[in-house]
Amino acid sequence: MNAILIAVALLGIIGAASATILYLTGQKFKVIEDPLIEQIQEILPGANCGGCGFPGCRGFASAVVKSYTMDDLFCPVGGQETMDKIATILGKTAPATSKKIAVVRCDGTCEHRPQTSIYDGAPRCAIEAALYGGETDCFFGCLGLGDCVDACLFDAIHINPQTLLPEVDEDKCTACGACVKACPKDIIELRKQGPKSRRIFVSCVNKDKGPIARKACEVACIGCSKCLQVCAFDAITIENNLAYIDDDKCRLCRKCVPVCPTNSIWELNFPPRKEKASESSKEEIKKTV
Amino acid sequence: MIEHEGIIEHIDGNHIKVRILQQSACSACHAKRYCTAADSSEKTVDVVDYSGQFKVNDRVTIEGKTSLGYKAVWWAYGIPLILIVSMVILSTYMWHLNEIQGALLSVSILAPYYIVLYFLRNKMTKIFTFTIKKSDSSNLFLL
Amino acid sequence: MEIIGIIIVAVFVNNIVFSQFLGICPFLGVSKKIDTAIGMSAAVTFVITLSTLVTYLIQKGILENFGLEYLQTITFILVIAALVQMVEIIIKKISPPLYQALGVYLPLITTNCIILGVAILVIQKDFNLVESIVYAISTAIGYSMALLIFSSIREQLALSKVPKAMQGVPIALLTAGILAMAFMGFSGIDQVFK
Amino acid sequence: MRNNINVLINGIVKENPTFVLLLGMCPTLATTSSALNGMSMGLATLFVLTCSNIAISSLKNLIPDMVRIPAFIVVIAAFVTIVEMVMNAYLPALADSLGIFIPLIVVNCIVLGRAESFASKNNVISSLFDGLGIGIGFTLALTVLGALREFLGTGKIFSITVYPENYGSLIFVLAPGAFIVLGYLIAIFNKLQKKTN
Amino acid sequence: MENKLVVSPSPHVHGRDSIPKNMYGVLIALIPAFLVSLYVFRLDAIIITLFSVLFCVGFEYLIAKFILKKQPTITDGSAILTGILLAFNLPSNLPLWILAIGALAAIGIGKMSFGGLGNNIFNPALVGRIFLLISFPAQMTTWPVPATAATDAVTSATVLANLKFNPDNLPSLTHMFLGTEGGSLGEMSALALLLGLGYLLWKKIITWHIPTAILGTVALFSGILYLIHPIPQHNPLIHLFSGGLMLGAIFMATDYVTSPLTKKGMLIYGFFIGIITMCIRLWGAYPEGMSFAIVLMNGFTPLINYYTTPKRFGEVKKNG
Amino acid sequence: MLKTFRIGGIHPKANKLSAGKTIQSIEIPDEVSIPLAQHIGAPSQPVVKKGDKVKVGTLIGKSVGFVSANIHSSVSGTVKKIDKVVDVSGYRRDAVIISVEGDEWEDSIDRSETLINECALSQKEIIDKIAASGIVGMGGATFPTHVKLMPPPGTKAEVLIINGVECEPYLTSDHQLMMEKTEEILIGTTLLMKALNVSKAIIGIENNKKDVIAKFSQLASSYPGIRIQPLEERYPQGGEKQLIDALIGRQVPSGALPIAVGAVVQNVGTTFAVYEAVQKNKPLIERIVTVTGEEVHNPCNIRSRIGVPFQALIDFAGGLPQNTGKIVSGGPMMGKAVAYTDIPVTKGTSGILIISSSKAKRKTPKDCIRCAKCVQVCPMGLNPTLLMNLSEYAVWDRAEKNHITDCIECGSCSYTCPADRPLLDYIRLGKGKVMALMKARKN
Amino acid sequence: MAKLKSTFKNMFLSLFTICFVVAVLLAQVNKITAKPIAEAKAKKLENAIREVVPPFDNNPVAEAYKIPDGAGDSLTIYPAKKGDEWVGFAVTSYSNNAFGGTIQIIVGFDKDNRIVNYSVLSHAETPGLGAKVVQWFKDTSKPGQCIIGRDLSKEKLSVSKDGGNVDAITASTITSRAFLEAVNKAYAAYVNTIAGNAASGATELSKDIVPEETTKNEKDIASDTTINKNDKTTGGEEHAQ
Ligand SMILES: Cc1cc2nc3c(=O)[nH]c(=O)nc-3n(C[C@H](O)[C@H](O)[C@H](O)COP(=O)(O)O)c2cc1C
Ligand SMILES: Cc1cc2nc3c(=O)[nH]c(=O)nc-3n(C[C@H](O)[C@H](O)[C@H](O)COP(=O)(O)O)c2cc1C
Ligand SMILES: Cc1cc2nc3c(=O)[nH]c(=O)nc-3n(C[C@H](O)[C@H](O)[C@H](O)COP(=O)(O)O)c2cc1C
Ligand SMILES: Cc1cc2nc3c(=O)[nH]c(=O)nc-3n(C[C@H](O)[C@H](O)[C@H](O)CO)c2cc1C
Ligand code: SF4
Ligand code: SF4
Ligand code: SF4
Ligand code: SF4
Ligand code: FES
Repeated sequence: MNAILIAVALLGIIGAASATILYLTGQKFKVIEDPLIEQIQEILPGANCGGCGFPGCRGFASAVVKSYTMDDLFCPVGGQETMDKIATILGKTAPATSKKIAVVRCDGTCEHRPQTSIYDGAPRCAIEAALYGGETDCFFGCLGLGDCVDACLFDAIHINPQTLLPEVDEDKCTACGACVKACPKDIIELRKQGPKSRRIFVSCVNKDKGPIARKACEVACIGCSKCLQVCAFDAITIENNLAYIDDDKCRLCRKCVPVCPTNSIWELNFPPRKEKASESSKEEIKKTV
Repeated sequence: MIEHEGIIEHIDGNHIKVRILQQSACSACHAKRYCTAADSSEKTVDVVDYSGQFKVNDRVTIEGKTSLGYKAVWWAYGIPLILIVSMVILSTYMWHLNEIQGALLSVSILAPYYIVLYFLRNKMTKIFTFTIKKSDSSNLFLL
Repeated sequence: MEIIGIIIVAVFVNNIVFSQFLGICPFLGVSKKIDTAIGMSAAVTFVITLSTLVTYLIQKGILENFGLEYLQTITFILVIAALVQMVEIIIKKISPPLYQALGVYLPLITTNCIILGVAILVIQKDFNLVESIVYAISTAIGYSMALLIFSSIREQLALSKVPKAMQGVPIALLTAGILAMAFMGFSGIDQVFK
Repeated sequence: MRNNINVLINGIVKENPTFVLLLGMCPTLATTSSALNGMSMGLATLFVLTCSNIAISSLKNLIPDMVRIPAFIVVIAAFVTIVEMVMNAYLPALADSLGIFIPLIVVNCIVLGRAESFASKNNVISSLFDGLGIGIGFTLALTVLGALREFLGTGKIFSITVYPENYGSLIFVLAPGAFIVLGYLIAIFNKLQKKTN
Repeated sequence: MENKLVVSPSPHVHGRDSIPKNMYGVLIALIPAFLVSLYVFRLDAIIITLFSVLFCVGFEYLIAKFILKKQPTITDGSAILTGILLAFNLPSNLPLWILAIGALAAIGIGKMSFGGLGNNIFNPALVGRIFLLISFPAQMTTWPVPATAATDAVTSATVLANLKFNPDNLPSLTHMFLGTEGGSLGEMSALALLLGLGYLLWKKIITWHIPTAILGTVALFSGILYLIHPIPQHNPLIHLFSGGLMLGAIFMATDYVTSPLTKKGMLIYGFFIGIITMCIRLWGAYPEGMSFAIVLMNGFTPLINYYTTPKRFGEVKKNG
Repeated sequence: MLKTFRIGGIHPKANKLSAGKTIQSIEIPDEVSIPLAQHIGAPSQPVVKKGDKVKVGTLIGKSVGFVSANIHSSVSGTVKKIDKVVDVSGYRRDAVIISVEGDEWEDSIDRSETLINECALSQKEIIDKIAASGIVGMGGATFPTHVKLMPPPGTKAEVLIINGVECEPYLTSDHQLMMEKTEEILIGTTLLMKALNVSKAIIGIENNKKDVIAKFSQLASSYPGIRIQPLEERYPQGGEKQLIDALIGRQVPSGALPIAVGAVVQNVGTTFAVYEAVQKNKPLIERIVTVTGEEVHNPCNIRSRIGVPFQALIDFAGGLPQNTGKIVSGGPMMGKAVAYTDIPVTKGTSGILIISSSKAKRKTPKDCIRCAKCVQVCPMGLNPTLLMNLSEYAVWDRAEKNHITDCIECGSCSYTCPADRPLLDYIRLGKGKVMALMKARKN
Repeated sequence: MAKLKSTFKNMFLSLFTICFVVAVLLAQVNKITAKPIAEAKAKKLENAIREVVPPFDNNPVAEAYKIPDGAGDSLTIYPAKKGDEWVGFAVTSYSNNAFGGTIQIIVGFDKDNRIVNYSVLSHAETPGLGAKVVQWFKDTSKPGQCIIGRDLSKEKLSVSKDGGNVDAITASTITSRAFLEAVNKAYAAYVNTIAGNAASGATELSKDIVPEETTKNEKDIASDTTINKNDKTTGGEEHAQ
């Protein structure tokens, strides 16, 4: 019995002592942390991609909790859905941000854009771009070496082996913008995904004058202003021989698409239009993904 | 140079409290919810800044020389280790104490050490200073 | 000579990682940056030494006196857990800047496995006080060495083309295996010191 | 019940502590020089894990939050000590060969981690299944690893000779073999998991 | 102009140095050592070397093709070299099934698991050798008697084993230098290996740093001991001419992939290989420590690379 | 006694096919395009407009900002338009396009061949004249020369170094210029010495130009303070840091300018241009271009007006060979490959190298075997293989720590690599990123 | 039941209760297992003795005594008797020169100085190599390597590689050498004490040892006998293999 008593005493003392210490530590070290942060971090996708501009999801979580409004704070990966959930937890309202998606604004496939030289350096767009305009006479278009592909954490963008152009997987793209930053030619843009994923945009970034652009690439935007004239909503601007469609103003009426002489305006995910044959070929390209 | 991202939590005159989002070794671990070691904690760091260009909730980067890290490790772990070891050796070979006494003495040497450290705390504050600067809003690391 | 023998054995012949298998989790998980590995090594060395000392004291002073050896595991783990935290509290209380500096440079880790392991081994091996301390420190040095080599190897592997399936832990284990093979070359060296 | 079975399976396959979570690496490497040793270590852990899960989930309301970690440690350490004493008494040879890795179950992240993240939040029955699942996953992994090492090293599995011992590569029952075999096993597991996904 | 112009960043010319050129250069440098082993071990030398090369090349091909699913690059000669160097580190009477295991360890564990040529951390041939040494110590430490010797015993001890366990029974230094004593295939003759070293230096395949550092350290270390206590175990010349020291210092420690990049690093690396080798030789359980020392220092190589930088242009010296 | 630099270096095959070929002039084509960005720094502002008549030497582009240079018309005729033209950068950039009419020079220019030795101008006047004449470094970097002649406060030039090394294989334009215009270069040197207020000048010439060394040595005695120093044949001896090391044994610290060790380096072409500008009032409107290549019929050295398309020079040298695979503006080590033949000659065009298709393509890169050969040859004492890996895997902080910005892009590493790795490609990429990061950090 | 709040009282009580229960529980388990543990330990030694000497009916463990081994340490001798008659001695001996450090053995000699049997008490040799020592030297079918029945007064044991009379374990000369060293040591030490009385300082083995002579000093040496604790679990190294 004696041994048991000593054992109890000893364990009691050590237990109590360590409990006190652990308790004190707990008190002192208690991170003055909102349990909300933890809660929000759970909701976040956990990709730690930095797309929100914070180092990691946790950084974003604490920023959301600390900020008074939720303006300027957006998790592109989780999207509006996540932001709404967060807003409910915090009892705030998330500003409505429509879901965006990466869009490759170049249609310079091998047929459209004849190769005029052979690039033989390290296979990086950034390296090729620093050397010269590229393997074709279009000095603005995609180089096809996939810096954007390497940058994507979500496996959402791939080079199509037939066209040698990158294509975005709509389901996977989180609009984190990594590819936009990676592209040395500023070809990729984050655009509104649009209802039912319908989008209209100019798939070209060539700022050369019409004839030069046209000579380099069949489907180059030549800055002819035809689309600008048919657009009823003032959504199209032309600058440096290049048309641009503002996705805030565009109402997806599709009027500009057929007027483009070079077919450089793309419409995505619309029901097919019968009369235009070339349109369906584009859809086909899209489907080969 | 070591850099850490953080957010300004509190400003009191020139004293700025920055909460650093420490990516602790374990917080990145896929198994952290199985393991209590993953006390992914946030720490606050005090910084003195006279520029007055910062406000609460600013995203900032804390900078300190790498050598500061080594110095901190030295003060917190290096010196006490040496003290303990020398006490063990002294008490055994010089003073011929028995083991229990030797061990007790060696552990208790830490008390005076920490007291000395306490008196040096102003010096410590001077040594371990960090500077902050505004974080580049764009993610330069993705450049 | 005995002491040198203990050192050589703990660092090279029976290296804590490559032949004793203690502290593997942090070894595999944490050691990715060389600078961090150095800081962590120092922290681990201090903690191992201190806790070995204290558990030694408890074992000899209390447990063996009262015939309570069977409480070894439970007391050791409690004491170690408390001790590690206490050191942190003290440093934080005494000099917040120092504490902050540590926090900025060191990742938070808990290497309970190796700390408790060494504390128990010291008792099992029937070491005296000096031998225990020497053993604890040498073990920690062996561990630090392993961490250091490993972090540098990982930095290099991160820049080379390891097959996908092998990346991460598998290649780390393989590397540890080959290093363990190399460390077997030291077997027998301790006999010189007997 | 369905749910409980899921919890069980989960621990064995999807969250296998050895191949997926990579926890408890030390005993995994150290005690698998033979299939029997590996299995024994696994079973010892399984026992502690299940008992502590049960104990903790039934005591969870009696333990205030602030002291939950020390309380858990005490409970776990108690079961570990029991295993230790029983083994020493009735299976001394096995206790010898597992050595300090029996007391070290206390610090195995899996045990405390499960106590903290599962048992302290769920009822006794689920906790039991959780402990069993994770424990069986651990035991299986250790047994497979042990069997493989024993087979490659000595030509035996559970001491049953498969091919003459002289043809075995001794290295597999020694320290380097542990690392190498586990490394390849994890690589294979990764690959298989990728495929099934 | 029909043909399209090629555009690439500078430089537009290349020195025409290539991996095979270096690898086959080493092969040529190994010829003298092979001839000696052929003279000493006759047919066995051919069998072991040939099969070792076959196994290594074969495993590399199979692993690359079927497991890693990438273009096998066996023509670069590195697998052949690994095969030959592995063979040179084995006793000439090793059963072929053990040889196959060794080749699998060398190529599979040592090289391909890391991603193939250039990505490995450890010297593949030595990984293979140590793997075998630990797995099959009996077969790995029984040495056939050289066909040139005039005894009818079937096994013989190496010079180093004698040095360790039987120091009164040593051959003459000349014999060691020319290489007619028992041992692994390729380590027989210091002379032949030195010829190889000359060739490698002449062709600028390797630089002098690593071999010199290793041999110098060993000579210095044992020389100092010899001055203090002149017994055969401390004789620098015996250490230099026996065992795998020369083979290792000239052909294995110098493996590009696994040795440091900078000259300073190479000297440090060589120095420690020398020290560790001598420690194992003098005090360890093994008679020879070269393989262990090299593999261990291979492990330290990334660390050495991290901390030694090449001498930089315009580096401002402190206090200067 | 030959000198050389201390770290790294390689020996590429010299292939000086056009050595000893007298400088020839070619007919001026009907139209020239004179790019407005021919130098490092801000492009010049055009000061002419469509329809303007210009003469040879008329200012057509004015320097903007401190680091920038004037541009003069190299022909007489009418400005056709100011438009974008593909230049050696590989992109379309602004150029003045002039239809050639006759060959009428500005009156102020002295077109005689007479040597003018004396110069009464003050230090400042010389520099102003150099600036006005639009002289930029003709050794390849095209850094505005007058900027180099004004050492920043706190520094003092001690020695002028004239770079007559021409270590690039194939190129012989400097060689031939030195052979034919020896005295002019010596006078130019004296002028530069005066501009810098130094009493010492060293002309460094590689030993493969023994004729030049002999000629210079003979003439130099009458020019006090000028010394001729023969150098070992070794690439990249012409890099200014290497040249300074070779000649005066001082190493320019990392990130610093040559002036930090008291040296200013000028190319012989630049020196000749200085002579012509100061003594003859002639702005920089033409330069010597080597057209060469194994398959070229008539490798030669051509005096070409700025703005003449490459095609004209190539035609003069016998036309583009059938199996042309690559056209390089400059030498094989540092030159830039171009995709078109109608690119205009600029102030920095030292040569046109035509490489046959069999040699145009690189071999496929293999994984690095860590042979350290690139480390051994790097003249800057860097670790190219590490820097490449760090750039490839975007580890910018370590790249910076390992001094990626010190790389002079000499290409020795890529040249040497037995694994055919594109070291410099990636290092250049990393250098750019790190510099951008450092700049962003400063602001 | 609701969760207890984190008040100090609650915490203290809760923790104390847990500690109390655990302590009582462990003490009980200890009480139950203490005896089997001690028995297991004692049995190990007794079995070993029984294995290596001819059948006896005394309690050798109780009659054990220590003698110096000449290297500053001491060896324990367990006399085995049948009735009053001395039938053999079991000697625990060790060598520090084994491959994995120390090897501890127990060897039994009969009246005629012959080795009856041996048992390895602890070792840290390589499994599959040095670890074969447990059986290797017992194989009576291979006289070259078997040491059972050898008369140590006639021959000292050494491995054939060193010119001796015992074939070493394949590729484990070191272990073999160490093992034989331990056997020789055991014999020498035991004979030494006997001879130490007869001819002072003489180390030579005398052939005709009379067992009665030993009984004299048996007492005083046995008086300070404690069974050495070398059967303690070696922990680390051992399982590390
Ligand atoms: C801002 C700036 C200021 C410079 N100032 C000087 C100078 O004062 N003196 C000088 O010799 N070079 C000066 N340089 C030129 C460089 O040292 C160097 O000559 C030029 O970058 C070309 O180098 P390279 O010909 O070796 O390629 C300056 C360059 C820059 C970018
Ligand atoms: C790798 C390398 C090689 C060079 N080689 C030469 C050369 O052969 N001749 C030369 O005049 N300049 C060469 N340069 C340019 C010089 O560094 C330096 O810019 C020039 O001599 C300065 O004179 P400048 O401003 O008059 O051109 C080279 C530069 C580099 C980076
Ligand atoms: C992994 C490994 C374990 C070894 N273990 C032992 C051992 O337990 N006992 C031993 O005597 N030698 C051991 N050796 C040493 C070698 O077998 C050594 O070559 C041998 O002892 C001496 O050779 P010999 O016995 O053929 O004379 C071991 C070697 C290796 C590689
Ligand atoms: C100088 C030199 C030495 C080499 N030494 C070895 C060697 O010791 N072992 C080996 O497997 N390969 C050796 N190789 C070949 C090759 O580098 C080796 O297979 C790579 O380590 C495989 O990635 C050597 C190559 C060279 C050029
Ligand atoms: S495609 Fe671009 S925007 Fe979309 S997820 Fe990938 S990197 Fe981000
Ligand atoms: S879109 Fe940009 S980054 Fe992507 S392949 Fe094209 S050029 Fe490269
Ligand atoms: S290009 Fe740069 S890294 Fe390569 S050798 Fe030249 S200076 Fe060194
Ligand atoms: S020269 Fe090529 S192969 Fe050699 S180290 Fe440099 S990059 Fe690697
Ligand atoms: S079990 Fe994880 S560190 Fe030992």
